[in-house]
Amino acid sequence: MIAVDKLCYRSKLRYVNAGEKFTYSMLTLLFCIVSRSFVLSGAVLMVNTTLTVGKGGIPLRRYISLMAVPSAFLILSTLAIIVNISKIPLDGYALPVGTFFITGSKASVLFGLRLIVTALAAVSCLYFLSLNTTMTDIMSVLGGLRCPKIVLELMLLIYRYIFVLMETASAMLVSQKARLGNKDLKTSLRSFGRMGSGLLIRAFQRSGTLYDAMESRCYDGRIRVLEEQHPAKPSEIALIISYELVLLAYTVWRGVA
Amino acid sequence: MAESEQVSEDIIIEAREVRYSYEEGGQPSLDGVSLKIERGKKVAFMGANGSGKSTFFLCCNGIYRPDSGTVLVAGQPIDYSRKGLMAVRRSVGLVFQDPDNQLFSASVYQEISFGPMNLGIPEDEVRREIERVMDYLEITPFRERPAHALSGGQKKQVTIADVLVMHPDVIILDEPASALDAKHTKLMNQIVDKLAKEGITILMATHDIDYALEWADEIVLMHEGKVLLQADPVTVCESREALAMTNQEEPAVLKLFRRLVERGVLEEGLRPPVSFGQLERYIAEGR
Amino acid sequence: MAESEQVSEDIIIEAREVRYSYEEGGQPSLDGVSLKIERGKKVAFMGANGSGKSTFFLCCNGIYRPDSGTVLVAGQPIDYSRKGLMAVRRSVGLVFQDPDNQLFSASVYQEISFGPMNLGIPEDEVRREIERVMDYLEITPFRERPAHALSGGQKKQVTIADVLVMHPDVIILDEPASALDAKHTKLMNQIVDKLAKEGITILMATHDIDYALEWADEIVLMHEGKVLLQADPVTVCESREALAMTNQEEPAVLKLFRRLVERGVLEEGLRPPVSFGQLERYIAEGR
Amino acid sequence: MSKKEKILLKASIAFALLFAVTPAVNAMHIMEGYLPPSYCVTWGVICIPFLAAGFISLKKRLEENRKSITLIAMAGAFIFVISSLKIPSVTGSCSHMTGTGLGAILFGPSAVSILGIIVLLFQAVLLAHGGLTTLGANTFSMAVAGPLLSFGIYKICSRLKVNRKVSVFLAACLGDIFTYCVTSIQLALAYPSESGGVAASAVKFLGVFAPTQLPLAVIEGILTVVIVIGLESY
Repeated sequence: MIAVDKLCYRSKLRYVNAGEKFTYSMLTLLFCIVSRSFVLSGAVLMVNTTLTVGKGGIPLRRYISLMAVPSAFLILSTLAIIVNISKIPLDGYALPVGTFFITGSKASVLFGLRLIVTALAAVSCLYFLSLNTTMTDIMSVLGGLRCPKIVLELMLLIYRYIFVLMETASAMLVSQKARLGNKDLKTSLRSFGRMGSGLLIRAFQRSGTLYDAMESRCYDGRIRVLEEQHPAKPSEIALIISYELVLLAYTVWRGVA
Repeated sequence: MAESEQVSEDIIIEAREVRYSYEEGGQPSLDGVSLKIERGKKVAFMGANGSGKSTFFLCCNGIYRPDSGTVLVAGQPIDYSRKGLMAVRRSVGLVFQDPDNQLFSASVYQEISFGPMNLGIPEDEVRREIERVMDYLEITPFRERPAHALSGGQKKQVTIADVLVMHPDVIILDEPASALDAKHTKLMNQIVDKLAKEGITILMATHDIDYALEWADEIVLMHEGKVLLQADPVTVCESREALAMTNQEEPAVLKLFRRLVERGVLEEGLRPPVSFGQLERYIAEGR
Repeated sequence: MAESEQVSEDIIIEAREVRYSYEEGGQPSLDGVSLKIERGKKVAFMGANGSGKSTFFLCCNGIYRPDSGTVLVAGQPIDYSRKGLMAVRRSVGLVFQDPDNQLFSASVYQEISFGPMNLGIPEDEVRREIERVMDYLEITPFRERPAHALSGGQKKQVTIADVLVMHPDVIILDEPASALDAKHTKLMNQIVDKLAKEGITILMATHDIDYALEWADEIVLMHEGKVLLQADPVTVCESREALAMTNQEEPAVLKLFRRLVERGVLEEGLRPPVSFGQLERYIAEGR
Repeated sequence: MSKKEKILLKASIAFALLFAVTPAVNAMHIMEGYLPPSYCVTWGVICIPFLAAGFISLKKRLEENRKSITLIAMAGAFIFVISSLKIPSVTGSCSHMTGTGLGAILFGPSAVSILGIIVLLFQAVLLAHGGLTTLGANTFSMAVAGPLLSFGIYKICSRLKVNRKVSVFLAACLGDIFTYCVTSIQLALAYPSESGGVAASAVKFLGVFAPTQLPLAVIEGILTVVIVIGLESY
């Protein structure tokens, strides 16, 4: 139902220690946005693609289509950055429109391109995490990072019930469709809205039964659960540290230069 | 040539090599389904969960569009334009297994009016139709209650009303008796019989082989996205290999009949009984 | 006096005039339920939806507190203090009808660990127990999958594991086979038999009277918040008035048996059969 | 309308066409890696008081009634689902509700801040809508600013006895537009224009997103009305 979620359970890197994967992706992400360099971002993009597609076994076509998810935002925002409307043409390009120019400087075009590469590299870090780590594992890492317990418990329940409600919602939409509920825009909007209220009512009904079910297993206001453990491997840790050190060195060197 | 055309006029639903996967390149949910359903028949669809019954049903009224192959309704390939779909969905009504996934309105009345209102039928007529269908399906006693406060069986009645009010040629029921109590199972069976008598073609998914044997004109046995067997109930229920493949038990009545024949209590060559009443006569008379 | 005390030691669950309404002053859901369940028995609860089965189950482990009357577990009235409830809930495990209302975690492992962790059992031991129960209930092949990717039958297996891992004395199953296909119904029945063999008392709500007749040691027939009849399956199934009142059909095997006796094919005075196998022997031998 | 604005309008129509061919539209979540580190941190810090307030009210609610944990979780799952489903749209492109107004009206702005950050985290990880480094900025626009405005409008309207449908519509629609304005300003602050600075940049961002966001805001308003009114009939 949710492509990323489905794929991550099949990833060959799924059982690599979640803490390792989390640290790796977060540090790499950090260096990407701090350094904003073509070289570093390009390298990160390549390494992450290799890891996720090559090692993790996520099909390349799926990976590319997932990478395209934020493309609308990326294109529009970057255009907004590199396109100016001014009376004076800038040094990058300039299209005269009446007495004005649609124009941009070389520096800003370069800046925009760098931003695109940086953002894509950053997205690849996010995907490395989410395509190879299950949400349950990510939550247990957050638990280790002292995320408040109530928030974690809510996350645990929300994650589970996203799928239950999603199934109900799509079934309701199908059943509306089967009764011509998508005849025109007006009908579609009304159908969608009514599905929304029906769904919420159903969700609230479920919440009561769920609580009873938890109580009947001795729930006392605190969700305590165990995870399966996948211990970190020293060799992997060493590899991650050296990789991140290289990124750090490059970032510092560029900052100084 | 002329003959085949004549026959096809009586075929209300036909599938030709229908293939469908939920994910591109994923495991096919329907893996080349071909079958023909004659108008006015009562057809039971059997097979394990995940064998493709529900997916096939959703192809029958154009909710899913096959990756390849064709579905024909009343001899015409489904036209997937907006207008074409409207026509198909009007003619093929779908009742879902879990009423909670079908009912979304606050009131029973509102719920039933949804379909006909979308058909653009004048309000007066819709009102009349709703009254008629509520009466017909014995919904009137609880019509004032909010939909979420109904019992499972009552919800089921409403889901059928939802569809029936649109005057479909075909009604597809996905496990209508699952999770119902004895009273509502009986009522549901009565309703289904009533519909069948009016000449509506009924496709029903069920796990209850005893019921299918007695009720159906034909059983379609599905297995891993394919039609394993389509035949009259007795033939299907006697194909023990096919049943074993789909993890289906032999119907109790046939099993007892077979054992009695094996033991020599009943003669060989008798027509297999579809109900215990029939078996009882055999035993009483064959004594 | 001494005798009644001795007997009561074998009574694992007892209800005395239990009354419960969901709304204060509203229609009572339980209207004076009194019954005794002996330790180690397999008890089927039957009756229409809304007859009070599920409400009664929720009273058995203290989720609902009766408005009046008493529920006793292992001879002790339920103590509704925090500590008392923990003890009762440990001893009486509840498996809900819809697994989506019971499974709160996406991970099967987390889900099963919930109960024992609440009991304060040391982590190592919990882990060992989880492995044991996963193996016992054949969950291991799909243990790595998230709850939302499990089939209905698999979810059901996990809900039973949830409860079994706490080593309950009683397991209450609310319609365990509803909406399952043939394969999973069979598996569920096997699991239930396995549990019963270990001496766990099993209370099961079911609408399948044929199954109840064959499986149960005792049937409790509920009607409008009361116990209409509690007796061995044959007695209940032969009480045609009680069955009619609760809209229950007579089991197919008993109906055929009765008809054959009436027609004189079988002698009178035979012990009513609970399975077709038994009936078959009667017919073959009585020939 | 000045000439500059006219050109801007034309340009944005051109962008919109380009936009119509892109597969998924989740334009109002700032994507992963798009903000400089200092802005990521700043927006995160700005959210803290709101999140803390939400956290405290949540905790209080749970202490009063433990049973509300599953209820609140269902509300969170509901917001996620309703905002991740494709909604019917005019252009045929696929777009989503933000759910900010709906959440604020149904559950109040304080609960929505915590639920909002959880939902945004799930959206980032599971759908790549938004990102982890931009979580702070997105939380501010979608889980704090938008819901607060929606809730304010809703309260003011009900005090002024405005028709319910109208007040729900205004709350959701304006909440959505406000979210989009805040996001544009967040982007403009990080990327001021070479000619004209932050203000000019904000106009540009508002311009490029307007063709999709304005119709979407209207649709969001309509859907929220249908849902809220629908709930009242239960």
